[in-house]
Amino acid sequence: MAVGLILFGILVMAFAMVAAKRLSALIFGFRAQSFFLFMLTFILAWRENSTQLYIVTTMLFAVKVVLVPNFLQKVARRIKADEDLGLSVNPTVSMSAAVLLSYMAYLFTGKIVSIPGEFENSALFISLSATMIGTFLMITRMKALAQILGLLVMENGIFLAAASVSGGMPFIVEIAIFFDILLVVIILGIFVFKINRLFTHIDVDKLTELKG
Amino acid sequence: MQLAGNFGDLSGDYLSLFFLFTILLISVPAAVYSTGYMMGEYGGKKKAVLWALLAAFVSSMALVVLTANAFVFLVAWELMSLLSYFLVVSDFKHEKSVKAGTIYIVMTHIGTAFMTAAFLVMFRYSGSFDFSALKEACSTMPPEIKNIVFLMLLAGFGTKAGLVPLHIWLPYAHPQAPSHISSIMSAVMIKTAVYGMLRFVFMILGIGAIWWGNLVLVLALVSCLAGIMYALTENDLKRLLAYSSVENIGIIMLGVGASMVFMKMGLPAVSLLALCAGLFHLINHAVFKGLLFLCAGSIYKATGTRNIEHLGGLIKKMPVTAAAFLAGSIAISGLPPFNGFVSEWLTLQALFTGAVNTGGSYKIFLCVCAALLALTGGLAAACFVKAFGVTFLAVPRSRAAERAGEVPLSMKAPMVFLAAAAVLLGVGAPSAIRCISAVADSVIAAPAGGITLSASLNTVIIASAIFTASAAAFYFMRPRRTTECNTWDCGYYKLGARTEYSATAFSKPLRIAFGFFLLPYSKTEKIRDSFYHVRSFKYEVFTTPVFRDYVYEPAVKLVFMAARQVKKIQPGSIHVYVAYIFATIVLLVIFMGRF
Amino acid sequence: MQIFAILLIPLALSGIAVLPGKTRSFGVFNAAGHFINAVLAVWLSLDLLRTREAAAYLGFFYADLLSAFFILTISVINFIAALYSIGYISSDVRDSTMSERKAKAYYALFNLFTLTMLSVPVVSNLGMVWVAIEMTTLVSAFLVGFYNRKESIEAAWKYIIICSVGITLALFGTILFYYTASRDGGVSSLNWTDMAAVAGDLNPSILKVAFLFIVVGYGTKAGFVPMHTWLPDAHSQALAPISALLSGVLLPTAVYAIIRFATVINICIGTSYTGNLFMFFGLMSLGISAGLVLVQRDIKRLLAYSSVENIGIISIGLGFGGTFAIAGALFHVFNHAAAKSLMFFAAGRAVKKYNSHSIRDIRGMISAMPFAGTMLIVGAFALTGMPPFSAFFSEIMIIISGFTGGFLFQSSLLLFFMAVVFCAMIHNISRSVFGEKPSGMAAEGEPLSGKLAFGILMLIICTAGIVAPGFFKELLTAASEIIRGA
Amino acid sequence: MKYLLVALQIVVLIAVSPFITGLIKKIKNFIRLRKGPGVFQPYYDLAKLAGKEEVISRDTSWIFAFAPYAVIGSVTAALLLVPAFGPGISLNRAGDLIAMIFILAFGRFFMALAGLDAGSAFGGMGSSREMFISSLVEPVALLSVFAVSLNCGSTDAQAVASYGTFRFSTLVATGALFAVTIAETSRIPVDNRETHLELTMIHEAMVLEYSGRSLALIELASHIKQVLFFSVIAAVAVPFGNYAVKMLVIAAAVAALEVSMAKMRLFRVVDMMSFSFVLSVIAVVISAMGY
Repeated sequence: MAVGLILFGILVMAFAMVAAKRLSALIFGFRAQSFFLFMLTFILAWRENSTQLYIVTTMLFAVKVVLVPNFLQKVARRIKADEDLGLSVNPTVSMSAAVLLSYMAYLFTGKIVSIPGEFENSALFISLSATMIGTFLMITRMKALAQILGLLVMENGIFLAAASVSGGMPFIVEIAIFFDILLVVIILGIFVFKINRLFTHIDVDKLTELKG
Repeated sequence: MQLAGNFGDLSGDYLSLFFLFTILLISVPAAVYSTGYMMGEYGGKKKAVLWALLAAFVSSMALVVLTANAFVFLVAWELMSLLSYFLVVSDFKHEKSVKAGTIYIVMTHIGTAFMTAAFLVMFRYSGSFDFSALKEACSTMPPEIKNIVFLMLLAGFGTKAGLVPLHIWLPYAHPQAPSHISSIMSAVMIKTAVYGMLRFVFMILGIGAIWWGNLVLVLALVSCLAGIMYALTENDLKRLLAYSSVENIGIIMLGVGASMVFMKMGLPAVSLLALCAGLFHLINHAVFKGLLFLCAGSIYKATGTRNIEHLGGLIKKMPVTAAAFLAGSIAISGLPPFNGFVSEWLTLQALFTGAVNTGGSYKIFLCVCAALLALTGGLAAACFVKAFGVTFLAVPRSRAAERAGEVPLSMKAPMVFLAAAAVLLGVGAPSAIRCISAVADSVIAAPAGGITLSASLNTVIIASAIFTASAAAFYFMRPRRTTECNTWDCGYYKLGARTEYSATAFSKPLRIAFGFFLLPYSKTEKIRDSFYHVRSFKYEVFTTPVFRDYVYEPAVKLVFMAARQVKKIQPGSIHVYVAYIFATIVLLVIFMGRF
Repeated sequence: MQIFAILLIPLALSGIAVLPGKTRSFGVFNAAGHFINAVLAVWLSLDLLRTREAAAYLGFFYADLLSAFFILTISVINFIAALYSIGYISSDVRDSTMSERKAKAYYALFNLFTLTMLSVPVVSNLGMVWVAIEMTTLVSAFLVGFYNRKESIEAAWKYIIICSVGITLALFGTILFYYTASRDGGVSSLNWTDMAAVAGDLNPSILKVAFLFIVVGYGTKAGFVPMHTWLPDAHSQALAPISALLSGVLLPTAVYAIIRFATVINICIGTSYTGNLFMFFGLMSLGISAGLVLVQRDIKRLLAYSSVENIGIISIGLGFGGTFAIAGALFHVFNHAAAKSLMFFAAGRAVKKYNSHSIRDIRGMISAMPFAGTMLIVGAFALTGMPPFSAFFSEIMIIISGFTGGFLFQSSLLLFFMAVVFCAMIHNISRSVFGEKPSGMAAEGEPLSGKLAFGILMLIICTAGIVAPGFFKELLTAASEIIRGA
Repeated sequence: MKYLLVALQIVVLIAVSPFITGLIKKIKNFIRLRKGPGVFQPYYDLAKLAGKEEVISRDTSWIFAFAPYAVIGSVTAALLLVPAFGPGISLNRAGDLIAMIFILAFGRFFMALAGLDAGSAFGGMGSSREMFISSLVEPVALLSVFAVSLNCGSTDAQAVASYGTFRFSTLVATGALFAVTIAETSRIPVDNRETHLELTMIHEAMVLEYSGRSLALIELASHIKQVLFFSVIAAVAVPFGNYAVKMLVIAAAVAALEVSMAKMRLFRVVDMMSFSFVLSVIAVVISAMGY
């Protein structure tokens, strides 16, 4: 039951991020989603009572709930990015699209993969929804920071799949992936700085010098 | 992992040797010629590169005709194209050369793609690239596959040979290459395509249906006529010669196509005769076209121009070149007793014998073929009267032509050699035909007894008759007293280069008569001092190259248009790019069952 | 044990790079290090060929003959790129396009980049393969955005974002693999050797879906159309030696990852599913890139699209299946790497000399820089598969298997698109190489290191098809046997 | 013996050839109700020209001087191949009717070059038109020869001449051959030898620069060519009846045609030749049908 609620929370947060119009809301949404994810993994770790999963849970908390959102906020403050996300699709349409995507994810898990087991099925559904919504955010939000967040939402979705469906990946892989996410965010942050310095904005939609 | 087959095998049959002989017959004089031609034209380093390329080019051609393995054939073929490309663009500072090279290599490569496909379809049945294995496999091939293979081979070899409508590269590439290279390319390289046709269609694939021959015949006729008509209206000497190569390839393929038809009709003797005619014309064309290109090179070297409208009177300045060019012109116009005559005569004989032995519509078709070949011959004579007359006779039309001087011995000697070969192949035709019929015999299994002709030909008698009659006339009517005077001027006092008949004017009747194909148009430009007084008047006449304007250019335009549309998929927006990935995965998942 | 040395040498070199010292001398040192690496790679291949057994270390590092082939290709190209870098970087430093400090950073990043690439084929864990590939993106992003110009930063951004999206999907695919392996196969492991052992028990429909994610995910990195979009941007903006590495070896590295997954699936459900997908993406890449090469005006983007095209050919070769086709595809990986490096090196010189990327501006290279110009035109022919250059042989291997395998339609399309690309390539490159050089431009030779790099590549290109050493042929055959799952 | 006969035939035909020209002129004048010159006038003309001093343009080369000999040589050589006086009197080993067409082209080639040699616009115009018309005539000539020869299965003049049965196709082909003869002998309606009007002349424009002995040679050559073509029709295509009578009939027909028609515009010749071409195709068709 608790697990179901948490999964629901992850999905709701994904929707909330689609509805978000401001950067801080987006970052908050991500933090909250990560927190739900943390709770889920914690429950899983507690159930299986595995040390490795506890370590993963801790890292999740550290990286996704604390470090990354803080870093992004810091970047946003440093470059004095305005709060606007550069929505190319307004929130209402975005929400409808997100619902549609979730429905597709639902169909996909039900029909194509057909994994037995209530929890695994819904976890896969939620994780796919989150992944697709993350992609959707990346496609429709014009600002560089929003794209980073979209990517992170995708990663969250994948992590959910990894954590629940497979009952946790091999430990070293998990660690490497966390390390990797941290690195991605930092490097992307550096590039956001560079973009801001060279272009005096972070509107990546206007980065169309290279084409054809 | 290993390809089956013997890659080192060489084929030493008569066909290979015949082609090897032809290659060497032209390449060696051309190489000698190049020593003089390149002198002062290129620097030492570049000369060395050109020499190396030339040697490699000739070797690759030799490998093409000698190998007994289709894979090695393909490699050698590509090498030949590649090396000749570099030779074509050797005057790389000119935009034109680069363009010519591109057109050449592009056309050739498309042809090679067809060839490759044909080889691989055959390979599918044989599992080996050896000629013998391929031949065996082809006997078990279903007829419809055979048809496809034949069409692909025809497209592949036709491109290299310059069969209309695949001839488009010839008038670009041949003029732009250095003359000794144009000579080799036009005289022998395009012949390797005929070798390919004989080797792969006749000997390996086997003639599958009579329409193969008909198709080749029709293409050959179109090549003959289109080639010579373009040559007639051309004023750039080397382009003229290139178009004339299209015509002559047509004549060769006429023999080859007729041979295919007769073979399928069950007339092996006539088939042999037709093939003989084709092969004989092949070596003849090699000789005189090689010669003519070398002469054109000498003219270019001496005057710096290839436009015959700027030449004239060179016969007095360059007597040896003129004589050599005259020999080439007579030969290429198919006039006795030179070699071109014999092979054209043989082709006509083959068509005639075929017509005698067949009935109904084929009789008429073959007769019309012969008539059109005669038309080609007549037009070729007109074309080379123009080429020789305007270039060498009368008064020089430019300063460059006035100042021209004879070329050095290293350039003269090869020309004289090839001119002598042209005479020898003509006068010694009976022996030459015997040799060639042995070659043709190795291609098609014909009944014993060699070729049979419906009429005999002895060029020695003709030659001696002409010679005796001329000499007798000379003896009795030799001029005793002559007076030198100006050309009759109708009372106009300023006769000179400007009042001479120009090349454009010479070809005008034909341009008008064949206007339905050449689509001529003209541009005039008047500069007036006043309404009544025109200070200068410029008149230019052009013909429309229909194949270029109505086939190739639209096709190329279409391809570029499509490519530009494709370019739009990359608009530069990262959001679109991410959407692509998203859409791809979604679509793939939806259509997963299809894979 | 060579594996450790192969990984440690670049690591050490990247450490040494940041130490004080002259850039030029470090460049030489660097090249020497990579030379040793290449020799080690040959040694490793010979070792593995002798024992015919995969070498596993610590349960984490793993090398079979397929890995050995990739290690060999990567390290050879690394060495040549390192060699070429000497002259390239010192000329940049000389005309102060690059500060001494940046040059050091370059070498450090260069070595990190090679390290990440080399670590892809030597780990047995598919999760670690994922991590390594992601790392290649992150490290090379700095090399793409190295000049800190607007375009290069834009390219770097697109590069990271698009590749990260792709790679995230690949992770999802990996998880699905892991899921079915642990549930149906009963092995809680991401080692493909373990998975391959139980491949028969795995759930086919999950594998199929998983493979879609893998193909799209790693395909993004490999440059399959339509996920290739980052590729022309990144390749055109990176430094010339890095462009060569990106195009020549980074893309095949991603293909390597796909191959590892495909092997497992091939054992489970046969080769037709993966084969069809490979052919689909191959033909798509080939067709689209053919058009793009034709109308491209930027010489480095042109080469980048040509990489897409060649990845397409490789993919089609993998799709045709059969030892001969797969060996051809692997051979093409090698040939493409060599020819493309040659082209990028030459194009890099041209871009520097003419100070423009545009084919319209780059004219008469053969007069302005005879050596590089000759290399560029010869490279163009080598790349598009003209004999006697090696790419011809690999391409013909693929086409032959296509025809004999009954893929007549696909092979015909392959031939057609290859012809189009050939035409497009020669059409564009010949105009740059030939013609009149801009007035007032002085002719310029090639530095020794460049000449050496070009010379080695030329040697490889000219001889690999005709007189490849026996061990190399064996390596290809053995590697393709591994891919087929035999 | 045969060779002696052939040699005799050539000598006789050459000797008679100017007479035919004179005869045609006489018949024309007779139809026009004029007196006109005598039938031997061409001989007088030749003799007069042969005795005259030559005037040669200083822009010319050896081609100009050589061309008349080439022409006379080629027509004489062509004459070898025609069994005029009866079957058997020709050098059948030397060639056939096809070869004859090509041999004649040899002389024409040099004549056309000579026309260009002096650098006069007239000569060039003449050469251009001559080559234009001859290239159109060539296919018709060849096809009619084919049509005539198809029945007996050989293009050898001898074999054709000795082919006994009359075939309808031969008659049709003879019509085409007659058109060829008209064109080749520069007769109205293709050309007009009696005028030197620059707009119309073809053959005369080409030889405009010639004088004296060279001109005599060229004149003689055209007389011989005329005899040659008449003989082809008389002896080969219609191998019945008396040779001399046939020659007279042909001469009369040519004369009648010349008188009754006006010269065609240059580009109308194309139509005439296409018509003749169709005629010879019809001959082939008829022959294919077995008539």
